[in-house]
Amino acid sequence: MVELLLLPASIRSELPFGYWLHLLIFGLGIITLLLTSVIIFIWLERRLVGRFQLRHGPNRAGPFGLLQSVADVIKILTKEDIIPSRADKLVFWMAPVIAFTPVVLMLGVVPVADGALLADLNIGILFVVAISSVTSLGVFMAGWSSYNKYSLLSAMRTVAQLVSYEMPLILSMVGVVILTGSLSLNEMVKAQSIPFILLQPAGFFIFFTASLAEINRTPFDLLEADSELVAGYNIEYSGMKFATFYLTEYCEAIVLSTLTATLFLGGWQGPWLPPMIWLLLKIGLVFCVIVWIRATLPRLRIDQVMNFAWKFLLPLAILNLLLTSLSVIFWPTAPAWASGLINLSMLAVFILVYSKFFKPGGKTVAV
Amino acid sequence: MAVKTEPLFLNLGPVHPSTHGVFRMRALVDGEVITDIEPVFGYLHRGIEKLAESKSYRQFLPLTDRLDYVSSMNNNMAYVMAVEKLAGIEVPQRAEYIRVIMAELQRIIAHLLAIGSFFNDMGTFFTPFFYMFIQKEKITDLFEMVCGQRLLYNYMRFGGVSHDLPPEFIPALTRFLDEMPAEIKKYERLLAENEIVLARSKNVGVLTREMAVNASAAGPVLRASGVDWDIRKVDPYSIYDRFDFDVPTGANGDCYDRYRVRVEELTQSLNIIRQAVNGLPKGKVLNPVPLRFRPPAGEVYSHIEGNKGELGFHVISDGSDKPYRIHVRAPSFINLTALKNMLIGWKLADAIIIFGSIDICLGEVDR
Amino acid sequence: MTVQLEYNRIVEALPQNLASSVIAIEDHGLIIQPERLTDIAAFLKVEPGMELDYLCSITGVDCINYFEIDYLLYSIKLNHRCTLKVRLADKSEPAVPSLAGLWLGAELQEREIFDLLGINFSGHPDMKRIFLWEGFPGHPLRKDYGHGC
Amino acid sequence: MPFKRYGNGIARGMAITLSHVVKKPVTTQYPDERLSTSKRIRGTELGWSAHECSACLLCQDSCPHGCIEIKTSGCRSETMPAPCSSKCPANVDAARYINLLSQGKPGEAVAVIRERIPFPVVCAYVCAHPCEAACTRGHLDEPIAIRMLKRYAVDNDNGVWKSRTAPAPPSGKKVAVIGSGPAGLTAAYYLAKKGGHSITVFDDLPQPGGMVRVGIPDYRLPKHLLDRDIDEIKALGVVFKMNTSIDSAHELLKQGFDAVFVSIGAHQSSRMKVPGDDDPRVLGGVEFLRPVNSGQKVEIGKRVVVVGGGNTAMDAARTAVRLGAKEVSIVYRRSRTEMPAANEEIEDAEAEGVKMMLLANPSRIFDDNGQLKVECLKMRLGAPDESGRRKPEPVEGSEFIVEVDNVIAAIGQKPVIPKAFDFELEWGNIKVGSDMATSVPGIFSAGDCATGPATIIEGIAGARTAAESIDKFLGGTGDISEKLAEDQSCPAGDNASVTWGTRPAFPMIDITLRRTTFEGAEKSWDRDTAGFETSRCLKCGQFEVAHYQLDAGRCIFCGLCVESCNFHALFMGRGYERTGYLLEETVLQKEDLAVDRLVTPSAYYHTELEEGLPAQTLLVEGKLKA
Repeated sequence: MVELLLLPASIRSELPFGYWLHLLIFGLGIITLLLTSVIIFIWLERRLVGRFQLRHGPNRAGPFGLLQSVADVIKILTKEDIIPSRADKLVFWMAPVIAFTPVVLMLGVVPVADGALLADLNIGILFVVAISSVTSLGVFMAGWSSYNKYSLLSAMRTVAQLVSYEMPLILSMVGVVILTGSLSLNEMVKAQSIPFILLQPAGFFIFFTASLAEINRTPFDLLEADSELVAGYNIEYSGMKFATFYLTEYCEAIVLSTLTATLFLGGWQGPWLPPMIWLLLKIGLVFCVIVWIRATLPRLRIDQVMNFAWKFLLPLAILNLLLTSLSVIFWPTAPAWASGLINLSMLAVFILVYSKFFKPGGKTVAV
Repeated sequence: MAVKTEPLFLNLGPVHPSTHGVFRMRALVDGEVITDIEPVFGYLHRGIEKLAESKSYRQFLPLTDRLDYVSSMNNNMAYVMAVEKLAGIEVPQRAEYIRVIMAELQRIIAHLLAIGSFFNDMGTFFTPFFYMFIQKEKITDLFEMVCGQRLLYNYMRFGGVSHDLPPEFIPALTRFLDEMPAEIKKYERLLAENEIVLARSKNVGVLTREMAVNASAAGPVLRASGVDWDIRKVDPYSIYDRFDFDVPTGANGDCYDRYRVRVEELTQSLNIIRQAVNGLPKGKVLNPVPLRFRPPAGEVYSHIEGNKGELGFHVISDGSDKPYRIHVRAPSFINLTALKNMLIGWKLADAIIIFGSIDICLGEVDR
Repeated sequence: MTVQLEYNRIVEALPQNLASSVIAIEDHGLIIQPERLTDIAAFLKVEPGMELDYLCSITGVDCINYFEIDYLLYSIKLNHRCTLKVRLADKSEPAVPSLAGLWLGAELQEREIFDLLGINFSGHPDMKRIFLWEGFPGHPLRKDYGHGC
Repeated sequence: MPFKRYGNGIARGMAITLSHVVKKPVTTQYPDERLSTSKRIRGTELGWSAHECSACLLCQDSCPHGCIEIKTSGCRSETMPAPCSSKCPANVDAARYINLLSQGKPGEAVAVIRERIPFPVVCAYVCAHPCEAACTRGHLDEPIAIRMLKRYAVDNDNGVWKSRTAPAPPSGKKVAVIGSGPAGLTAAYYLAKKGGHSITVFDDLPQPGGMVRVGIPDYRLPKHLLDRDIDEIKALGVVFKMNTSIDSAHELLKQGFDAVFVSIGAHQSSRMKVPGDDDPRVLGGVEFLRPVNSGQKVEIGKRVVVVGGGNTAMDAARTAVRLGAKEVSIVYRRSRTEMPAANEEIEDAEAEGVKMMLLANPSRIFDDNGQLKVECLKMRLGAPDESGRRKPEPVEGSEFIVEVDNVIAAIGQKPVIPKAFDFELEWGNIKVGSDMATSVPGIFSAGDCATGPATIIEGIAGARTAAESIDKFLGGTGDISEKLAEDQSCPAGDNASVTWGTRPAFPMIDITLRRTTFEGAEKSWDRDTAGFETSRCLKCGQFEVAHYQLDAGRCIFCGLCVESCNFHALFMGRGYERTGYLLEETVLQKEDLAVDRLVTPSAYYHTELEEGLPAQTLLVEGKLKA
């Protein structure tokens, strides 16, 4: 199976029913991989957060508590499925599906090895950007249809936040596109003899921060802010539907980690080990950083989140784009260290300038 | 074009992760902004003041534990001091020192919990809370050593304390005192200067000096507003006049100052405990008083600096073996007076941390 | 130490029209006429030398023949305290002027006394029950309520 | 106060969390591990011992939630002395006579007292009542007024005990008793009655009674009441040789007495040992009281200072008031709570106008142009010493001068033992063994001369022991016990709950009369008051506990019941989180508690509990340390 996955697409397509076989193998592979890795990553997150907090984390079910997530899945599947009587039932039903599907689709354009991917779209990155926005629709539907004030507030926050952070996210991707000269993810990975994080540190920073907001992770986890909105948009969900949302969240985290690894960390590239292992390691690393941030930082307030997106990340992303374009046009032969340094110093200067205007706290609104 | 809007009634509590018990706020929100708020009390009302009238002075002792259940020692102390003042009971010197040690340890516990849950309200995923809880557990172990209980200690008695310190206590306490300053430094470095914390809590929920005094605020809330008013200093009770310590005060009266005042008070409490341990005399710890003694008719108001503010017991005796009336000046309750003024105009997320920074205990609010 | 203000001094400092409303001086407080409570408190709050600007605690007591309300006042600046007491002989419809206009801190405490003792504070912005629900029969801290437990 | 600045913001915080990944995780301990780590004084188990429970109901009363239910059934099968009788030096069974009094039988009650002492009347009026200090009710609110109940009994005595006893046949042995105080007469009484020996009592005072006669003023014990008790002894044929001074006990042995009992008391006041205490206007306490009580006319000045805080000081002060002194003050170096005198004595003295000058001590007495002056130093209570009692320390430069006409030093007495007695002494007292034998065979001693100044009841108790020893020495059985009264009864439902109420006041005669005459100051209770007082008795050790139940569903393990138990019948186990709240599981018999679940006894505030626990529980110490 694994060998089949790693075969170049050209060989596979020569097999009988090659096209359908390819789709079947990769479709099954992605879903299996995603679902199992969600289980493992949930376990990983809980263990890791535990260690950050000087705890053990789950350690009773199975070796090292590995079966804890399995037990949770069984528990959650056997829970009663409750629908609030005044909920908009159709939307309530559809929301989890709409939220979950695009996340799986995004993985279709990510290569696990050279050419080993479901569909090597030449507009791969555009596909990712386009499809990822659909998730927020599902979240909004869930929050709106639940007929709950907390989830409504959460839904409103979702829309505001996700729309705002799409901008810097896409603009930071454009920097990579300019460097690669292609929209295909496979080409991007292949272009990274030096990982783009070194060439585009500012771009990485913007992408990573914005993706934290996209996947609702600390410090931008406003829509499920448990201390304010109790559980956010999924407050009225239970049973399998809740599980789907839970799954969506973790899949999003994994997908965004994968994209980060692909765009900035060199994807499957790496010496000695097989490419797929490299990719998995990099995904794991990014995920650990996300967990680390979650274990440390408090969350921002909604207006601060918006300010951060529009007044900090967006200008920075535009500046980054400008600088990258200029350097590609006027100094295409620049050595890697020079362009990396220029990018980094731009980031530093921008943060320094911005911090001059940083005012803690907030203002009351006259009522 | 004017958008037709409508204010939203949001019911925070009584079952909500951030209301620290069963407090309830009926908030009127305009989007995220709170335009009006009405605190609703009474979900934990047990009529303790009425119960006192049907119990002997001694039988009421365990009930004082249940006022502010994270500061049983302080409640015990305030009550026994009031009754001792009423009946003219003398307390052995050793018992006075033990009481001070216990009261200050209890203050550390309560402040650690206050700070930890303040950060939780702000959105950190339990990390500071767990760091503080580990230290809190160590103090709880110390308490368990002296009185056998871990939450509701019922340790103090009229005329002293119920048990003498076991021989293991002082070495264990010294060990704790040695490691605690480094721990406090750790908490501070973890989040005290964190930009997000500053952004969330500085200049948020400002309680001006005039308003704090006018609203009868007490304890850290009052001191954060810049009023140098600590009962331990201005009206030294027990043996507090023998110790050298500072009264930390804030300047702005915002959430950040309230949090920092508590942290500084941890250090001061450690200071007091260290001095008390060094000066701990030998001798008996209890001047026995009859179980159903009859204080002379009269009334007395006795107060201590509880961890949430001035904790006073107004005990009125008619010369019988049961108190005629006991009124508790509950700092948690009275500190909530200014809540409405502090919240209006702030966003929902601010409301949570402003409420958290006041640090109430519902057992004491509703009594 | 927080010094107990001498009640004679207070009475001397009060202007003539207020001093006449002092009923008695007891060990535990200055007993004044309920009608003049607000005036006296407002006077003591700002009078130099008194400046009792902090309302610490309000206790309501059912003394069988009358209700008594004790107001404990501090001066943060001068570090002294005094207790004002009013006695309400009318047990059927007890009422006393509210201090909530002077001190915000009186608001919740007066509501508590209203709830548990049934004393009405006239002029209070939001006089309703606080711990018990609307429609709760009786006022528990009254001595004639129930028979204990 | 500005807050400390740390800087570094987010980066520092991230570094700290990262550094914790490699640290050893902290975890809560599970119950089994916990058992061996931390001692638990109060756990979730209540232990109860039927063997030690006296059914006094204190635990039931102290429970804030009323979770404890005790049911009794009839009289206790194994005897358990109530603290009032076990703390009485002579072991007078106070619990039993209070029980009989409550049934309206004062005659029987006197008989119970008579079983142990021959001075029921004296003790009823002036006993120092150590029983009341031990009374379990005193632990609850105020002790039962045992002495006052005794007084009610003797005032209403019908002499029923006389018909239940008969003197022993003559043994032919002769015993000399030197000193006719309570100790001497007690020995004489028992030796004559139970041993059948012929007794001769010698005393250099004109009338028998010793210190009781010459030391205790009439207003406390009218002399005719003392004679009531002494008449019973005289009726046994004891020969009294008054006004006879004995120089040597050895002489008496040579004169043909088979044994000698020495109880010459402590009749000399200690001196103050300050400059000027040899002034003739400075009197000793007992030297002042003796002539007054012997009926002589004594002059006393207008202003009198009494030094000391004991009962003698109170007697001297109150006597001085009655003799016409206008201003009587007591100077005592500690505070009032430390005064050794009985509290009611102090209160009576104050009521009669005696002033208390506490925390003061005379430093010098001098004559200023014929005016006697006392210079006193103010004292303060210093740091507590090892015993926890705060030591008085003089305050420098706090001297003040009191003008007086007389000073009475009532700071203690000591015995005067003639040289020719030739006994081994100890602290100035006659050295006696536990059987009250002196260093000379055949000579026994008890009372104040053997113990130092003490109470009547202690003298009587010592004399009882001596009487047993003398009887054995003379070849008798040494058994002086008697059974004169019926047993107590334990009606069902009698011990359902504690009777509420304070101790009734002691009736006194009019205060002006008290200040001028030596008439008995205190009056007897009437029947109803005495009846009420008997109902306050908790009847500890009287009932058999049939049923002890804890409502564990409501118990909050505050530990108040355990602390209130005077008999160590209750204790907390240190079990952790027991799953079931079945009654049978939570109230355990002491023996049922596994050894390792018991607390170390030292952790209790009752330090004496260590002795009270069965031997097996002491193993705990070793196990916990391991």
